[in-house]
Amino acid sequence: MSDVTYIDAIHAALDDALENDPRVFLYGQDIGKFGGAFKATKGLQEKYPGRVLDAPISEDAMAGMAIGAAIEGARPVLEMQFADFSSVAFNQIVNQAATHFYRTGVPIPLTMRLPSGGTPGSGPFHSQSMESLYAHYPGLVVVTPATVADAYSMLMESIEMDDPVVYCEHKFLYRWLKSSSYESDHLPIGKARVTRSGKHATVVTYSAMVHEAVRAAEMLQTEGGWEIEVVDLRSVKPMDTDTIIASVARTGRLLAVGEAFPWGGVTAEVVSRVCADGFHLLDAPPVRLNARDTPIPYHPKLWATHRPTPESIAESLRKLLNY
Amino acid sequence: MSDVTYIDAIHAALDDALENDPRVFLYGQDIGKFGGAFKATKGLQEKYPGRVLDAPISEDAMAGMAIGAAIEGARPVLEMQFADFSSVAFNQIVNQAATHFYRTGVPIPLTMRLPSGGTPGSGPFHSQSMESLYAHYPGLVVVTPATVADAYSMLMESIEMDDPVVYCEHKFLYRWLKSSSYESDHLPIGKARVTRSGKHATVVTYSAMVHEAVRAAEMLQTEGGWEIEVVDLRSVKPMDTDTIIASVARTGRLLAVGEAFPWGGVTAEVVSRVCADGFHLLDAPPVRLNARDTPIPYHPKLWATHRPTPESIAESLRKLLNY
Amino acid sequence: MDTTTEGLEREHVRHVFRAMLMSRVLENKLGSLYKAGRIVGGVYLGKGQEAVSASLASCLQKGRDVYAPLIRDQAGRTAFGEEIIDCTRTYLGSVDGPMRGRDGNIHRGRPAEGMPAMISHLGAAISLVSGMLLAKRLRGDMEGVVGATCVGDGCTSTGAFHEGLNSAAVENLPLVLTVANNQYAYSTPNSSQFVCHDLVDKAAGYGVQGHSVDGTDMLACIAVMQEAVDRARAGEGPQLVVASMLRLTGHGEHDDGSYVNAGLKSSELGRDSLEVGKSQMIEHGFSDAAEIEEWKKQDEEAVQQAVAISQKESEPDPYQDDWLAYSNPDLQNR
Amino acid sequence: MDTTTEGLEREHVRHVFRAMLMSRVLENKLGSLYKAGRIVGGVYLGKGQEAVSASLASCLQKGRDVYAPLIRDQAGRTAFGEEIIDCTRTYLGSVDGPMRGRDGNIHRGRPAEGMPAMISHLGAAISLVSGMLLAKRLRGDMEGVVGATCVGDGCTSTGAFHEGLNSAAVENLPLVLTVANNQYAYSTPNSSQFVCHDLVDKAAGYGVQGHSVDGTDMLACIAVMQEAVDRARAGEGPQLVVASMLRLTGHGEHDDGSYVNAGLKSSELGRDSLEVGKSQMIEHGFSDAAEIEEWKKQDEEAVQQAVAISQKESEPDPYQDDWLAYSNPDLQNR
Ligand SMILES: Cc1ncc(C[n+]2csc(CCOP(=O)(O)OP(=O)(O)O)c2C)c(N)n1
Ligand SMILES: Cc1ncc(C[n+]2csc(CCOP(=O)(O)OP(=O)(O)O)c2C)c(N)n1
Ligand SMILES: [Mg+2]
Ligand SMILES: [Mg+2]
Repeated sequence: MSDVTYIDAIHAALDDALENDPRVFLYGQDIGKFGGAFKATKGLQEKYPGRVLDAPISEDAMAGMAIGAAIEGARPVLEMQFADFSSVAFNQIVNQAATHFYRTGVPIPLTMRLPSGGTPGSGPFHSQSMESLYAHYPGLVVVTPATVADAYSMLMESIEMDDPVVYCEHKFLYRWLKSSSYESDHLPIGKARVTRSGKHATVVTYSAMVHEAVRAAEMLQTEGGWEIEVVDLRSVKPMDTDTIIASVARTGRLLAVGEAFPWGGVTAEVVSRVCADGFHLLDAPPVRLNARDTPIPYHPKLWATHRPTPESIAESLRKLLNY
Repeated sequence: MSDVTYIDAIHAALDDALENDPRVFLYGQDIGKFGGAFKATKGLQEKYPGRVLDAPISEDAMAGMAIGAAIEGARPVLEMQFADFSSVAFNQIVNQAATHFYRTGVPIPLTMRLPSGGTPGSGPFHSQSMESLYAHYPGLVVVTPATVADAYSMLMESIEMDDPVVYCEHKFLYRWLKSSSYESDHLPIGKARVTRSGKHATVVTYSAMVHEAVRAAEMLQTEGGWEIEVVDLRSVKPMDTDTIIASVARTGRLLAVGEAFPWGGVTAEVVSRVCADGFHLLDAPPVRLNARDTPIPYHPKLWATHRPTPESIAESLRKLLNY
Repeated sequence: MDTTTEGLEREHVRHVFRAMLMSRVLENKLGSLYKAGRIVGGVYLGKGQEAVSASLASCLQKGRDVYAPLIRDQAGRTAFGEEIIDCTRTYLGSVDGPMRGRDGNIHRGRPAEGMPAMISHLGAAISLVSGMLLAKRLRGDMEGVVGATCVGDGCTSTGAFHEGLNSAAVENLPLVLTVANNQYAYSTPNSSQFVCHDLVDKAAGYGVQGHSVDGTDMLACIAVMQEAVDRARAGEGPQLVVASMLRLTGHGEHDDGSYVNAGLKSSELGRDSLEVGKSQMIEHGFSDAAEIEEWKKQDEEAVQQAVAISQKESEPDPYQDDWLAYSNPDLQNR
Repeated sequence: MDTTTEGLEREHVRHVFRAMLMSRVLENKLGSLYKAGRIVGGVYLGKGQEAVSASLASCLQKGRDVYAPLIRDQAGRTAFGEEIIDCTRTYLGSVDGPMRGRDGNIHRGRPAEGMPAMISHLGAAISLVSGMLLAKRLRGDMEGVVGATCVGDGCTSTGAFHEGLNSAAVENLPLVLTVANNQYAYSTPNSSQFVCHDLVDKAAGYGVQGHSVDGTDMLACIAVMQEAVDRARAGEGPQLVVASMLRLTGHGEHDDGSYVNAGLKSSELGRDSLEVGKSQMIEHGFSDAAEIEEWKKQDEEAVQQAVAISQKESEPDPYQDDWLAYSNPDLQNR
């Protein structure tokens, strides 16, 4: 296979899931003939007639429809045009989908795709990272693939799961991230991956920030021979505490990095877990690096310093290493 | 003044705010002649004609209306019938209210009252604690009064603030919590309070859990002479890191307690801040105690063990003290 | 009234009335148990709305159709085939109820049997039912299927109502959406909820068929519901039925409903559909007073028995409960 | 066409047409800057919808009324009195624009001057404008005030549309809600968005007055908008105006709109409202070809100048920006 991108992987997974399982169908705005705002579903309506449905601009009803279909045993894959618009579907997701199995014993095999994260010029309403909101609610699985192979395998696995999955796909990676194939190491959802091994400090992160963290690690390698381990969470709920703690056991130092807003969220959860179970392993205070405490700015100049960058991650690591 | 309850304090604050400032008005379902589901607005429509408006069952529009009114300089106080229903208004709150000042320079002096938290028999959709969701979004202030005096003074202060405030009032405290007056120590929003001083461990908590934590502290006092300090956050965004760290400096041990779901949220934020800034003060791993990782059950027998209790807090403290 | 009986099947009418009667008997019992402090959670009753509720559900077939009851649909639940014990177990906090103590009372459901378990957020079931229908269509299992739910006047103000009905219309789904216009949403009168002339005027805006009916008139309700369900079954798409009546009780049993307008109470809207139904049963020879009295006795006994069984059963035990929010236990607490 | 000019004031018509023309000139420039890679963010144009947009805003008075433009409302912005430089500064990423680089392009606004800054979530402005009107009423400042916004056909499917319009109707607010029915929402044709016969059929369901107009006919638009705004001002409550036309461009400049039905393009709906307006100006003696040509030149110069100024200005500097999400800086980063 020649170069495949992250969005290709998503497209291929949708194609294969439709092919493999007649219960799978896709629902979302402009996903039919048009192939979706990001072309994740291009050609699929023609290939699978009647199974790729265009939705009205009704995120609440879209989610409700998908949940109802899931109750009946279908495997809906719901596309939000942007993660940010899932705020309109929020009630259905956290109150209807998340609680259903607990209340009734009937699972909701729903996958909701959220095109997430910032890109230059997208602004406050087309850039959000909403994983922490959904992960807060019991009953939801929240995954955040960072690689082409994970984009494929985790989407396949999400669709196969009986529980509702919020699949956060990063828009910045769509066409930027390339690989030679979708072939993965077959890690299941719930397992983190050590993307880069090291011994001086651990960066725990996920989604697009994995790549920024690796760059920061490379900078520090060049700069001072520091060996930074990078752990890719892959899924934020469930969160693979064991792999994180094992890494901190090797390095003694933790930096949790995320692109979301700084109050609460994934990085706070990571730090809290490490402190509860791996406190004795820490040689320095565990720290966090998130986006700034403002909405996501539209101008690329502002945006580029709103989120963590290789430079700001490296700077945080320097402080951590010098503690 | 004879016995006043937490809900009396809310009522009095609304009354006084309407009296003091002609820009204040109330908007919500059944809040007019009926006085609201919890009677927080009883008699106010008669007293302030035209300024206490019944809303249709349209939480999204209710929030949008209140935001629009705030843009025009009014000071709306929006009542959600239950916090849980704010999920329908979620988009307007986090995307319209929270971002407005940053984007335009025009502040949104909106107060949204969320009757929050569990009571026996209320079930998954009338018991939620949503402070962490709102606190995640930059631009919002999120307050969680635990006492009668705070219920009054923080509501007054919320209404006076130019920035949007999510005022989480705990339903369990409404009639259960009594005091001789609303008179407070005049701590401003943004300052935590040491509710009970101690030297062996710090419990950082907020809202109804302050009272459960104090009970747990009393149990441990009786049981082993342990002196447990209880810090009431009062507001979760802004969070008063200084007061928390000062307490941990005295005790060396931290337990963060919350009634919300266990993934992320206030307690993770507390632990992360203490670790970042007060790591060297800690004599034991900082720990959290939250509700269980399921929706909030309706049956009182299940509910009573879903949230933290004095017993479970005491048990967490025992482990912490014995570390 | 002769025209209204035309086309109505005797067994159908008797089925509706029996469900209405059973509902009233059961709800009266729930009301007294509530006053006696024996109920876990809140009590919301359908008094006055039995005709609408039962007639809608009576046109559905359990095992094939979908019925999503809301808070005032005890009569519809019974007509659809829910067992009385499912109700008493839930209200009395038995762990053997369909929600095992995890959710309460009006929220009970059996989604695997075509009866979803409502969440509190008004309007949320409309798209959910539509989705269930969509799935049936996708798997080729749609022949003659109908999905129905009943909401209140207040619910028509929700975005969920709007998005749900519109989406169902776009997909031409066999959804029967009934609005029980009982003139109030909690304490809020219709005048603060909407200003359209008649709620059925909304139908045209969605491109769906609208039906109006006097919700206190049992036979009229049966006729209209049957028509709406038949049309949906025949592929004519969503049907909006607006039935008018008064809520003959507080919003919940904690509420005395003292804000309800006295003029409305004494108007035609304030008629008790059960009383009207009883007269119609007798007048049109569907039953007679003695048989109805006998039914009532049977119902009282059945309710008494269900209550007795439920009260003897265990409460949920937090130390026995599996506390699983995921069907895959490996996902729990992680 | 004589009847349509009745009651139209010469200056009003000229004002509308000039705004339409300026909008087209400006948007053409934005389009070429986009192609040249000079624009920061996305470009969404109002080509074809100028008549609806400008005629609505032309009936409003800045400083008193509220006007909430949406993504295809350059003409309305200009008619309402927004300066061209506000536009070019935002698109070209100048820190001196009204949003200081924090939000982009079509999201710009000046809420303190009665022009809210839209968020992306469709329908969200309807209740916002209503709230602004409510506040004016509460402080006794409502006399003759109107609030207006324009949404698309796709937006009518949102819960926010429904809740917003219904709430405004219940409060009898002077809201003019215009639907620019351009037949598509992004790639989605109306047939997948709604199945009502005509969007104006929704009016009755909200109890508001409905108006229909050919959105390609400038004079008809002016007449209808003036009537709707007058009625709202007179206290008759919300007005729903449905204007039909075709989007004469892609959804955004990144989109070629190749999915748009060819038959529609060649139908009356596909007429260019600016061309129609030009003929009407000349035919009815509101202007002549020479004057229009002169206006166009002036506009081109003004746009060129605004672009030149904006391009010389600084980009936002993250190290100078105060990064404040709160008006009270003490609340920041805490
Ligand atoms: C989204 C939402 N907002 C508020 C509530 C609180 N609430 C429960 S029932 C009710 C009134 C419902 O009125 P209506 O729809 O007319 O039904 P009725 O009670 O009259 O049968 C309200 C406001 C809710 N359940 N959901
Ligand atoms: C709630 C919400 N969902 C999805 C979108 C993405 N989106 C932006 S514009 C658009 C199409 C809008 O169509 P329409 O309302 O007809 O306006 P038009 O673009 O035709 O002027 C969509 C789906 C959005 N902005 N908001
Ligand atoms: Mg009602
Ligand atoms: Mg459109």
